[in-house]
Amino acid sequence: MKLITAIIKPFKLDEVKSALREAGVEGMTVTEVRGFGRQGGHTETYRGTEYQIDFVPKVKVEIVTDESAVDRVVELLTDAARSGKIGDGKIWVTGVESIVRIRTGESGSSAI
Amino acid sequence: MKLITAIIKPFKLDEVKSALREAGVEGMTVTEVRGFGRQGGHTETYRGTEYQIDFVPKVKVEIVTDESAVDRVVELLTDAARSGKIGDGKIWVTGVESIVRIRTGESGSSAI
Amino acid sequence: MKLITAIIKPFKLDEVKSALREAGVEGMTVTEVRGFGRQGGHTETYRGTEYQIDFVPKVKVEIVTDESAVDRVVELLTDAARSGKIGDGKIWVTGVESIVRIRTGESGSSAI
Amino acid sequence: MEEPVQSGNVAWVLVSAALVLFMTPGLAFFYGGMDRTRNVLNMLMMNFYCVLVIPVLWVLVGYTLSYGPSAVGNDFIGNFDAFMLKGIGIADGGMGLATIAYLGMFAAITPALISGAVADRMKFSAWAIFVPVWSLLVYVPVFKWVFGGWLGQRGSLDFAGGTAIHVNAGIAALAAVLVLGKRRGWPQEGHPPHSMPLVMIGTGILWFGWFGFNAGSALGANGQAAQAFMNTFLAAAAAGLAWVVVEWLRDGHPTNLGVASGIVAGLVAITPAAGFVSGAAPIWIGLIAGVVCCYAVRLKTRFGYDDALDVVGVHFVGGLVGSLLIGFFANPGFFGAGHREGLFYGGNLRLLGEQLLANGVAIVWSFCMTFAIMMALKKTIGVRVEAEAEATGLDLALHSETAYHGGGLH
Amino acid sequence: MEEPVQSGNVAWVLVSAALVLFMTPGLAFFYGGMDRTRNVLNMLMMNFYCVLVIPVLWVLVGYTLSYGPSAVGNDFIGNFDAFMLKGIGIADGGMGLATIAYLGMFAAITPALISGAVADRMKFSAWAIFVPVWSLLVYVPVFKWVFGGWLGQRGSLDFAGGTAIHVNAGIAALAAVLVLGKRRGWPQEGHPPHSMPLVMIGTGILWFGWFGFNAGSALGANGQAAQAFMNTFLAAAAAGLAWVVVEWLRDGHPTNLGVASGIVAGLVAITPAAGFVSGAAPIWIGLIAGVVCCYAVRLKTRFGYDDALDVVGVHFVGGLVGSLLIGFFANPGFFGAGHREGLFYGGNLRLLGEQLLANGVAIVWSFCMTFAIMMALKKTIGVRVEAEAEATGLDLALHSETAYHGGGLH
Amino acid sequence: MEEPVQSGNVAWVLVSAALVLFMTPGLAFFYGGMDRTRNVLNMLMMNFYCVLVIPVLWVLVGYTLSYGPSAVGNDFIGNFDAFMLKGIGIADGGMGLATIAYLGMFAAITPALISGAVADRMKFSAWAIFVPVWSLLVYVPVFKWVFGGWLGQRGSLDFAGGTAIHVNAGIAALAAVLVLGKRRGWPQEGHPPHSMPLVMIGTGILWFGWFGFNAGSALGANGQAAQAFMNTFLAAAAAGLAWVVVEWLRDGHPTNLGVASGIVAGLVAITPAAGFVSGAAPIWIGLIAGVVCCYAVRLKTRFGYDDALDVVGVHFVGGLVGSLLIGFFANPGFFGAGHREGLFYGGNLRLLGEQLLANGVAIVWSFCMTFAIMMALKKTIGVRVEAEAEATGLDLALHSETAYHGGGLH
Ligand SMILES: Nc1ncnc2c1ncn2[C@@H]1O[C@H](COP(=O)(O)OP(=O)(O)O)[C@@H](O)[C@H]1O
Ligand SMILES: Nc1ncnc2c1ncn2[C@@H]1O[C@H](COP(=O)(O)OP(=O)(O)O)[C@@H](O)[C@H]1O
Ligand SMILES: Nc1ncnc2c1ncn2[C@@H]1O[C@H](COP(=O)(O)OP(=O)(O)O)[C@@H](O)[C@H]1O
Repeated sequence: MKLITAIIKPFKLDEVKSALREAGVEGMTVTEVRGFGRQGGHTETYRGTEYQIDFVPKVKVEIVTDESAVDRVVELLTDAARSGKIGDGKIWVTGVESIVRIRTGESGSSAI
Repeated sequence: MKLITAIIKPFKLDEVKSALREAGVEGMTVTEVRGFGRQGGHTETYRGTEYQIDFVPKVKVEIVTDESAVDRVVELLTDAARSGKIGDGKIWVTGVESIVRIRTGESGSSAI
Repeated sequence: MKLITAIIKPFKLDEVKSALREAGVEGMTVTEVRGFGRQGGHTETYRGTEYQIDFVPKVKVEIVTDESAVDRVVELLTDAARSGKIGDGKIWVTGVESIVRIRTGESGSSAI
Repeated sequence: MEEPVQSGNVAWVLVSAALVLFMTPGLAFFYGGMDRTRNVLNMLMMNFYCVLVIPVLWVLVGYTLSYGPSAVGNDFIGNFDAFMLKGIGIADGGMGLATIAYLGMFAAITPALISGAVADRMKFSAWAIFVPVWSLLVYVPVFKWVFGGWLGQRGSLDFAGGTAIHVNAGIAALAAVLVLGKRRGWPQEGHPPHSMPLVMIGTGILWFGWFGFNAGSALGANGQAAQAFMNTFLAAAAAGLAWVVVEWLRDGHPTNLGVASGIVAGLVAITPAAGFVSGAAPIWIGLIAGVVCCYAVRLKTRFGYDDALDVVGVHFVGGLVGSLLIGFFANPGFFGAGHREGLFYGGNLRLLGEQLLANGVAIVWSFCMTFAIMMALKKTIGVRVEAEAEATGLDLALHSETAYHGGGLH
Repeated sequence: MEEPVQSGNVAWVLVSAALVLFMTPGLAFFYGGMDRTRNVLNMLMMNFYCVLVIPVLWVLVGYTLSYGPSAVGNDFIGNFDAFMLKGIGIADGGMGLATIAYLGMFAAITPALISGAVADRMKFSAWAIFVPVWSLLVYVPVFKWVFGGWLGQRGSLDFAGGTAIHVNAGIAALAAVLVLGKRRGWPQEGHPPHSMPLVMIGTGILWFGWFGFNAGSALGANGQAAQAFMNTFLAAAAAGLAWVVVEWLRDGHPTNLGVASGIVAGLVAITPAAGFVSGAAPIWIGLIAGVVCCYAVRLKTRFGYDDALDVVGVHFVGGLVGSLLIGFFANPGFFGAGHREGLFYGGNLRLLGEQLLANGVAIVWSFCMTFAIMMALKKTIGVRVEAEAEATGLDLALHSETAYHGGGLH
Repeated sequence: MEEPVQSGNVAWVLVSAALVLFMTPGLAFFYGGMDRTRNVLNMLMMNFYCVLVIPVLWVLVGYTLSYGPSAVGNDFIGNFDAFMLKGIGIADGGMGLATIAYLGMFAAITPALISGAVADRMKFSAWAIFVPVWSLLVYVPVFKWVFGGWLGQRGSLDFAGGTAIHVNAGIAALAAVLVLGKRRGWPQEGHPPHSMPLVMIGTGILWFGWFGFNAGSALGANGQAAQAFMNTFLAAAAAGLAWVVVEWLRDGHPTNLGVASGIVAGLVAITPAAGFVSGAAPIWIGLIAGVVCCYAVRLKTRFGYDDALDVVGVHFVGGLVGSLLIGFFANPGFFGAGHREGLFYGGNLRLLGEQLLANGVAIVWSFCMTFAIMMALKKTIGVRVEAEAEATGLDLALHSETAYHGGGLH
């Protein structure tokens, strides 16, 4: 099993969710995060003083999935999350050694 | 070393914490997240219009632990976080290659 | 590729960011989290009743990086995040199997 | 016998003016709480901007054109005789100046009402021009016609601005959003209120301030003020109750936003009637407005106009309901004039007819002029922010600010 | 010599009525801020609901039964002569209507006080019935007895509702939570306030509004009003100071919630006494109430009743303290009647005795009736939400709403 | 002919007093919203503390020393004759007590203004002592000299506290931060406001309350009150407009914090002048103050004093601007005295000279005394929190509280 972690732009979350749902992904966990990257931050101005805000809002999406589905899910994610502008984010994949569904205690693929 | 990641229902956090503490787990990191899964979301109603909220509040608990303790911790977590209703969440385990305690620079098991 | 995860004290974030930026790290993702550890929590008092707050605010910093850079980044992180007091946090490293830049579809090192 | 000015009357008008000033921030919070986090500051600023630019405009020209001495006896519009308050002194014990300040508060909040409709997508530069222009070309004449001008003289009634303010701003909101267009994603994507407590803070302030709005319109601490006060109390309560009951029966849940919306709908509806009805009438007006507006806020999805925070459904519909109900509930006890009884007090259809006429005129004028102003802005500086700004939020794009900076990352 | 009505008096009563209306939202924020995020809207709604249902009930029957013309000369309860304000006009210059509206605000906020005790676990449907029933069966008679009825006639004093409102609602809160039971997990699990700034917004509004509550009870802008105003100012300040000093010495930290609680305790305590004491008395009353209530909020854990936000500790205890201190501090300068001086002004124990009696009667009646109403609700529709709703939050379960929708996920 | 007291005047002073009381919470939210999450409760508490300790101090000794009967005819300071309101009754219809309460509100908010400068680093114990000591040694004498004392008698004008309150507190803020030192990391690290909506709630309350502050200073509901009311309305609007326009042109963005700051700057500037100017003068004063203060808030980075929330730039500078502009705009229509016309009304430089003198005296006294008080505190109990508390937040370290407990972790 693998854990796919995607850092995306917040306003892309709905599209990502729909794309994944249609492709049969039944679960995911999302977190509000802040990203620092090539996109750069922005400035805000309070009483004439500029504040450099380096961290911009992003959303992290985590999906545990069977090895076999990884490529397809990554592709779907890439497509749904792409706006083509800098700061669209990253997707990375890490290995998962085991997984348990708390409610039932099931483990392995059936727990996903 | 392993990283145990659990997605649980927020109101179970206290029980989970107590269970882990009693079992000698001395550290963990928790994050407010939102989950999408079989549990489904809920609707909210504003001025008569229903809004489908697909992402429900969850808490993510991360624990780095020695390989030897993994099974026990997962078991404890599963027990403490279970309410028996859909949406109780998942626990997954991934490998950790190294760990450092910032304060002392210690690494390996003694850094946990 | 590796994923470096650091749990640090919130007020150290600026120093960590500057140190990493100077060292050429071009991206990272940060999350507000709460930590439970040896540091212990604190109490708050409302109408004379003490509330034990076990989870203290921390910031999680995640950096995907080439294997070759891991040691240096961990060292930089350790130095920048250290205050010397209990609760400075941990840094752990896990393996990353692949990474994609959403905007371009690039993968591998060039996607970081 | 000429009575000396009573300090109690001056005190009451001053207090009422302060209360109405407080309503614009209240409205800002009511709307701002319903908005999304990324646009809340733009919403607050659209509202606060009205109390910056309108007061100056009002004392310069608004007052003299609509309510000043020169406007008396003039059916359509006043002249510039009292430009910048020329000739207005304090020898009258302050009543004149107090009244002008009081009416300035009304002038300020009226365009602010429109902000709720154009939320989330209007350029602030366009809004900055729209507000004073709209105030001069729409608010000032309609206000004049209704209070003391030809519509009022014919016999229509508007106590505290049902026609001149709520119907007027409500229909202008419709015209504005027709020019402006829908928000991207609307109506598929919904946006729940980012802070209901902020909505309720706004609601509390609005109700509190509305006592000044309505009871202050008696321009004295007298029987009519007390009656208007009581009516404002009862209509808001009854409308809130009605809205919540409809929700409970229809949707299965009584909601806070329903309470807030019902209260505001009741306040809007009683505004034109507050000094003219008595007894159980305000309760009936409130109940009717609560039910009607609770359904009217759904018209936008049926007809496809994106009135973001329901200015049409609450202010236009509520104001119209209240204004027409005067034709039924007006109690002759409150004025001498012959034909001004409502149908339920032995009157004939004449009063109702006048109410229809006055509102009809206000609607046509306001809709057309607002449409024209918005079109002119659209053709020149543009009225709509860029797609990117709309997606990422107006606060940052237009105001270089973010509403909240919480937590450990700051 | 019959004096013509002074517009200043009408103005002051109208302003005071608006101020008291504003207190209910203020109370909602004070309580709502202390509550947890998942229950805050239920708390706000319990409060706002009171100002929806009670105004209508008050003008229909509440007023005529308790304070209307028919109630005069009647020791126990009025009749229905002034049903729906029948016969109440504005020929008196508005004083009558203004007073009825003003008293309607008191009727509305009194049951709202109880909401703080039953927080986090009461069915909204039960609350929706409880409020009007309690108002009719408990508030109306106690109000009548204390003001103009048999208890007042015997010689007990209550200026602005210490007995009739705070002791009454405070003891009702105790009865209500005894029937309702404890929140799951209480007292082991504590719940710090979800938003202290919201608590402080509520506190600010409450203090501001309380000037209307107390000084308005003079029903005119006169010397007694000014004295009541000054006393309200001083007692709140002194009590806030006292509470914070106790905290600082006892717990090591002066807290904002202590400031807020102390201010409210002082306001409650001065309420019955505001028009009857002078000089340094309000400071003493404030200091005593601040210290006593700061300890009284701990009684709930000792005795095991789950009064979530300390309605008993602050309103019951504070109201009782203030009411009994009248027996000591009442200044005969404020009334002609013979035996109404407090002990410190050369009086005997008679006034203190009357205060004890009046409060005793109010306590017994309110406790028993409230217990009975709650038991009746429990046996019929039930008073408690389901365990799941309690665990996941009342806002979503009962109102289909969530207080905050922040950040990038919306 | 002795006129009987008019209830309208008493009503207006009572309302104004309530409005000014409400301003301190308003100020707390204005400042608290600008602060960071971890320090907001300390900021709220510094403000609320002022309305706990000062009222008691004011009636004990403040009033008798500065404004009481004994202070009349005494150029420098009163005596203790009216200690604890001795001899103050209600036979005058309440005007005396109402006025004392009203002035007590001013005494309370003045030190609160200073809290914005010392934000984020001052020990609360030091603040707890600073406030009453500063009030006695700085506020009371300056207030006395300006109103009825030697400065006022010489001919300087201050309607509602431009010199006595804003210049006084503003320069004290400078002295205080010079002793206190900069926040760690300032000015490199900036801290955007943690909650702009809270700032705007504060702004709304401040403007609302300021009508009481300024128009109430006429101590009656009369022509001067109405003029002061109108001026308060116009100056705030004009200054808000000016600030926003400068921002828009200079920084490219009109901001909410600019609106809020401009409004407050305008309110500050019109305070000394409110009852003395008319016509377009308040608009000019507002425009000038808006522009000047918008630049003045940058002085702190140039000169390196850490005035966290710009008390110097807004209150000192705004107050001074308004006070000096009296020398130009004072309208002789408002008083009989010979030499009190401003330059633009045919006056000579004498009035301007008196304004300069009065402000100069206030500045020197306030700066030196504040510096001395702060140094004394520094040498004894210390004025600054420990580095760790500053880094992790004052709320937890000093008050054992946290402002917000949201989300699923509580
Ligand atoms: N090395 C990295 N490790 C972890 N997260 C990263 C890294 N680089 C970028 N990110 C995340 O991806 C987001 C987008 O990256 P950025 O460099 O701005 O643009 P792009 O995705 O177009 O390359 C960042 O805001 C950050 O959250
Ligand atoms: N494939 C997945 N990857 C990551 N997180 C998941 C996945 N499936 C479920 N989750 C998380 O687990 C939570 C519970 O899952 P759900 O399917 O609703 O019920 P259950 O845990 O009973 O199977 C979800 O809300 C989500 O946060
Ligand atoms: N075993 C663990 N797994 C995950 N996170 C941990 C673990 N132990 C500690 N942490 C995180 O590191 C933070 C600091 O740990 P703590 O034990 O308090 O001090 P120190 O870092 O000095 O050892 C904790 O607040 C928590 O967020």
